[in-house]
Amino acid sequence: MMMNFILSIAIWTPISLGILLLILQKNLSENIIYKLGNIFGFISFLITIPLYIFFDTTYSGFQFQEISPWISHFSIQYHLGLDGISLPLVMLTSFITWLVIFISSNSISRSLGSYIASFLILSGLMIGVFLALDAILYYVFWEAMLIPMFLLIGVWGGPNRVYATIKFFLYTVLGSLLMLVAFIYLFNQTGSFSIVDFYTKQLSLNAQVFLFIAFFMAFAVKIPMWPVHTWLPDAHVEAPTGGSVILAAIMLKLGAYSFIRFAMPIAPDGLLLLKPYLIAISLIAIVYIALVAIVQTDMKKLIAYSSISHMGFVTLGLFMLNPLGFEGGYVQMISHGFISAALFFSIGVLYDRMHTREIKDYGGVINSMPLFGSFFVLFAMANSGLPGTSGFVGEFLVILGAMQENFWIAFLAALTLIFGATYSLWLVKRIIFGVAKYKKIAGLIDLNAKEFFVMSALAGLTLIIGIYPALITDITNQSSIVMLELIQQSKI
Amino acid sequence: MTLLSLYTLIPMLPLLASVITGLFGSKLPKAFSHVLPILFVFGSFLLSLYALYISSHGYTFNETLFRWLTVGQYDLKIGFLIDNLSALMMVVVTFVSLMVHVYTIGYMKDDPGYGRFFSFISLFTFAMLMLVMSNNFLQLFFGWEAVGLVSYLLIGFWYQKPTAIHANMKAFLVNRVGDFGFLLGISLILFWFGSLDYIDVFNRLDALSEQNVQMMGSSFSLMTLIAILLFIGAMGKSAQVPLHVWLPDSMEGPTPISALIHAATMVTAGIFLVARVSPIVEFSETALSFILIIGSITALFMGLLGIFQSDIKRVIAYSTLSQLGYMTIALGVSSYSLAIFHLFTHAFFKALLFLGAGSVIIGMHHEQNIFSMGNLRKYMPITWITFLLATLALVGMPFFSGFYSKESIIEAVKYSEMMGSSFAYFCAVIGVFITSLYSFRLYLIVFHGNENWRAPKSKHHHGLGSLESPHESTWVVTLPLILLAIPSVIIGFFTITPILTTDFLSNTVWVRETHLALALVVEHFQGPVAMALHGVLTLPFWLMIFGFVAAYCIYYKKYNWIKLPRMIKKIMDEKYGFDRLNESIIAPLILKLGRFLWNFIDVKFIDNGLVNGVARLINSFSLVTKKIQTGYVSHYAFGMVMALIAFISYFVIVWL
Amino acid sequence: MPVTLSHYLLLAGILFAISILGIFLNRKNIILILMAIELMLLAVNINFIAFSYYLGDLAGQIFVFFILTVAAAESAIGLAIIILIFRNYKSINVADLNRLKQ
Amino acid sequence: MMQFSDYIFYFFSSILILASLKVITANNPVYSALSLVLAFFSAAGIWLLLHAEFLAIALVLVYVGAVMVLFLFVVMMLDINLESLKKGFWSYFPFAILIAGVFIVEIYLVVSDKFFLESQIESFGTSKSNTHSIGNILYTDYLLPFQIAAVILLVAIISAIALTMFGHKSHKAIDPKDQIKVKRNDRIRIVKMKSEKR
Repeated sequence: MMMNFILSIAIWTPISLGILLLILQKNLSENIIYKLGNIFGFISFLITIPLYIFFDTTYSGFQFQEISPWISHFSIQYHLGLDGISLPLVMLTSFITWLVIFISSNSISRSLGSYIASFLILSGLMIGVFLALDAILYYVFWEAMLIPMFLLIGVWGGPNRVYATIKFFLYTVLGSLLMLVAFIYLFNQTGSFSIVDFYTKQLSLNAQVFLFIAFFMAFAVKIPMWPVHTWLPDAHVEAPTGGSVILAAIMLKLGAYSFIRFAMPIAPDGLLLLKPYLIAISLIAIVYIALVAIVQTDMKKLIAYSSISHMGFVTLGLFMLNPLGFEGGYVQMISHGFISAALFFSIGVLYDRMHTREIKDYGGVINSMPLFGSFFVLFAMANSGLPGTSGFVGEFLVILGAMQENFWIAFLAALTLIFGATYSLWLVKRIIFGVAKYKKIAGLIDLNAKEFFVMSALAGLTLIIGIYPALITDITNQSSIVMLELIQQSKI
Repeated sequence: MTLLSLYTLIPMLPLLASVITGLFGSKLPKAFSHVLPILFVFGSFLLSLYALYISSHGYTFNETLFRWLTVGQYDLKIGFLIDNLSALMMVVVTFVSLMVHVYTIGYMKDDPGYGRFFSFISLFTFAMLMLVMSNNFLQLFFGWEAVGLVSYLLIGFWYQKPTAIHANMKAFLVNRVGDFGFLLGISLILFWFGSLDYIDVFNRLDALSEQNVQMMGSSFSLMTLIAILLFIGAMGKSAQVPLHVWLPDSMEGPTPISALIHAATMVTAGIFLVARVSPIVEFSETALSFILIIGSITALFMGLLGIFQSDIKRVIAYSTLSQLGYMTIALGVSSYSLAIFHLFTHAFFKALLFLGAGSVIIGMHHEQNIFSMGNLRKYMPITWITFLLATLALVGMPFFSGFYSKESIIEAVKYSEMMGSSFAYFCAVIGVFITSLYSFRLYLIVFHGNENWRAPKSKHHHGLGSLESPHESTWVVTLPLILLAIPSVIIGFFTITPILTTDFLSNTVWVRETHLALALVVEHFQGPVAMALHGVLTLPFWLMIFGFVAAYCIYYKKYNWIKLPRMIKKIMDEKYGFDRLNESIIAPLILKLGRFLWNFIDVKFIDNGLVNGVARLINSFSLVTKKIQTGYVSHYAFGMVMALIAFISYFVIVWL
Repeated sequence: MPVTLSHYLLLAGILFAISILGIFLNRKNIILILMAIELMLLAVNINFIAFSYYLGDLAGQIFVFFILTVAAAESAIGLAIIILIFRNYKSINVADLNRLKQ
Repeated sequence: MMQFSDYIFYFFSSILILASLKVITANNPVYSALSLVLAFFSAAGIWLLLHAEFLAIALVLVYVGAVMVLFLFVVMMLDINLESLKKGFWSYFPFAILIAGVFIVEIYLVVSDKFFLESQIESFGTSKSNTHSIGNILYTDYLLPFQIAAVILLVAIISAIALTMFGHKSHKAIDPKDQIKVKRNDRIRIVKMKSEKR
């Protein structure tokens, strides 16, 4: 019985718990709110574990499907389903959300309850995006997700938060409206909003190109791809630590996921036509953004740019349309979820202590924070794609995939080995190593138990996936094969 | 216990030691930090000996440990290939590592990062073992980067030293440039061969050996492309020109790791790699010539720089570069077994030199300038003797281990008909003189002559006071010196016969029939004693003696009859300008490019121009439309009327 | 010339043009503007009735009926507002009624 | 061939145009309002020609009788500064005339089309009076709009009253609510003082 609604439970539990917390928070003390929120976050994480346990890796279609009519006049259904492509992302979402809530009490002093509740609701909505199989249901989740994120940056953000939130919001909304247009067009063509129906619909080449461009506008902003990436550094800089973590670890993945779920299988011929441009844009993101990252003076901006560069790898892998690239892009998504989360956590740890993000205000942190320093070096190395960490797997597979396409694509993509290492290690050198530059740094306190727990959890996952990536690829393998077949069939 | 689990234990033991020491080292007694790693590394040394024993009896072990991942038709796996080549490397790695572990007890005695250091060197042992034991390119790359990581951590071990943290970043980045080529090579291999396992790749070689690839309108031989890309990786790790710049700087790290990583093991990974992929390299004359020329340049010119250094470790570092150049020359003339042989002997005597230098540095209280030393043989007899032995091995004194390997390489170059081999021969022979010159220079200045540390010091200075005297190091330091001195002297004598005459290595490396150099060396070989006796009559021996005499005259007797032109001195001080090129041209250029892209394209063009530009456009448009909104009803009415008239006019004109 | 539909329409057009003219000329006097609007409505009504007659459809007259109703309501409220304005500003000059703009 | 009714049409139309010209040009709003009355009268005459007897009568009764009188009341009641209102009257005159002229010419061009010249008349059914036939459809087909119109009128009445009545204190009665809420302290204040010395 429970198994039939397992997906709904995964979506609605965090949302309802978040609302519950919003209601309860007035009468409770900060401490109890934190504990309660923590428990709620953990419950929300726990309920996604059965998805993993009962998931059938040999079956390539959608599992645990739920269908019930919602707005029958437009044949809109409440249709959920899980496949190998969405499962790791769902797990990632609930896990990272829990970590964010777990560490929230460190940096947030103002209305903690609403803060935690925002994350819970956000997490439910994001899981909804990953599970929705009806375009309108998906669209509702997709747009609703903006609200908590908007609040998170706008309420708990930094001094320039208003500019950042508006930029974030407008950028995203602009794209998603075009997506809605695409959905309506598809509805007119198929008479249904079901994604599965979209997959099988024959479309003319022109229609496919326009559809792809419409989807592209929506998803490219979210990923973000060059040149619509400029909202991300601003949003990151202004967002509170938790917001940055969720933004980098999960929200960016929504764009890439949606490419896999919508744009690529619905308009495969359009994709083929645009493929050279998409690859070019991805390569620009990889090389150009890495160069920009090198010269950043603000830690968070640096990591933000490095995120964009890594997401360039995701898109490069996906648009290459070969199994290596596809899996590589996907693993890169998951791995980036851990690594960028960890790096933003690390910056949060420093920011809570020093209240500055300028690189020049740091130096020799390892003298007073050896534990933190070790973790930071590990994550920086993972960020630069060191084998044995998850960061390597994705980049490696994508470069292998790129070589199947063209030597020079692989050549440019592999430049990240150099540039990625440059910005990561230079950051480490300037922040972690050296003599303690200021008195304040010498007096820093090392990680507390909570921070240590979060860091080691992320470090463990980074290493495990790096050493045994089959954990992820075995889940996704069947689904990605099917998806690639779908993409390779012409639909004209 | 199966052989697989036994072999798995070899790298796992140091890893375990590293993890335990790293995590709990600070909470447990200090002795724990060194006992556990030493025991574990000793364990894997014994197991490596066993592996060598098994493989030398002709059993090549090749099994998969686990499946890394599956993508499409590709199965990427982790596994071990233990043949003579890897078993030999394992023995070298674990033996030198064991020596360095023991030595470290003395060297790092008072360092606050004692446990951390042991954790790192054990981790390094693990990574290096993974590299050499791998049976596929993926795991090779893992080990490759992992040793790079540990090297990074260890060069920057004294993280408060600005030069150290600069050097470690430089080392990692320069290595990354090499890895860049390596990775491209690997992906080419996967694309054309469909697998990353050595065996699969080598089995499919024949079908693809004539394959050409189209690039930029012209076609290249696939084998050349792959071989050169892989060799670029090797150039990074093995510090060949122009990717050598990190190695001298890496001397900022503690001396034991200079011995372990930057002399004996990690830097030879590139040599190992090329020997491992010899079947691929053999198919490309171009690649071999390329390797040969790069090796020759490194061997000669890096040796030259050694003469002008004043830091004891840097002299040895340049010597290492030069010796790596010799190994690369051997690779270039397809004498892979000679390269491995030199690697093998070099590991012992170079580690010994470094450890000896470390012992001197301890004795001198962390003074590294050779001109502040002198006459140390009086105070540090064991160090002196072992250092002398290592120096003799290095310069190629007959009967010493270095003689056999180096002499064979020079022989091989002489016989080779590879393009560029005459240049290589010239470099190799002159290199002997240079090697002898800088080695004896170092030896004479440090162990003979005046006791320079007694001179009054002008500025604040660490090191000995003028009234103190250096003293011999403790047994944990000298024991490894002695243990390393033994193979440094004799190992060449005993191993040259099996290496040259039996198929000890020739069943793992593969040489084309047309590449005759090695075969000719083998043909002329008549046993180690004869070779040594014959060696006395050859040009290299006399060049070596000449080098010694020159060093003796210039640096001991201080006959100053050669005035170097200013120009040359400057070039030498600048180290041919590689550092200057990197640090004042390439790095600023990249930074400038990054700033340009950020400030002009990202901030100005996209953000200010497009994003805020749209906002501004809307704003200014509304400013214009705001003017229309006067608030007077009559104006609106006027607008309506005008529109009405316009519409009617349109209607009248068009339809009537 | 016998009277046809177009005569009525032209009459209505002239009436409409005159009221537009009136609005322009008396653009300050709100009462006159209201009157001009009444004239406009009258012009429209003439159109409706003429069409209704010539097309034989009573719907036009019904429409005029409703327009009359609404126009009556409009002028009643309009005048009430004018009274209020005059009470508060002591003027009915349109140029003075710019409180919202300030 | 001109008929008698055509003459009547020309007669009424000329009065209508002249009267409306007077409306917009008169110096005194009172004259304007009176001219408007005249314009409505002649329009009613024209409507009679078009067999719209009910509406013609309604126009006279409702408009001339009620609305226009209301206009007159207001105009006369308000003490308007005519000088300021008349200012700038002639400044746009040429332009406005031009526009009006263009408009009229265009309307002429449009309505002089052949289509409009065809004077096809279809009787509404002569058996019933105009009032009867209007009532017939007004209470059947247009019942709902009719009721809405009634409501609109009601609303107009109420709002006209509300606008002029409230927000403007015209009576002196006390609000009972305030009377009940009053406290002692609002009414009386006890002041303590030191007794003055004589």
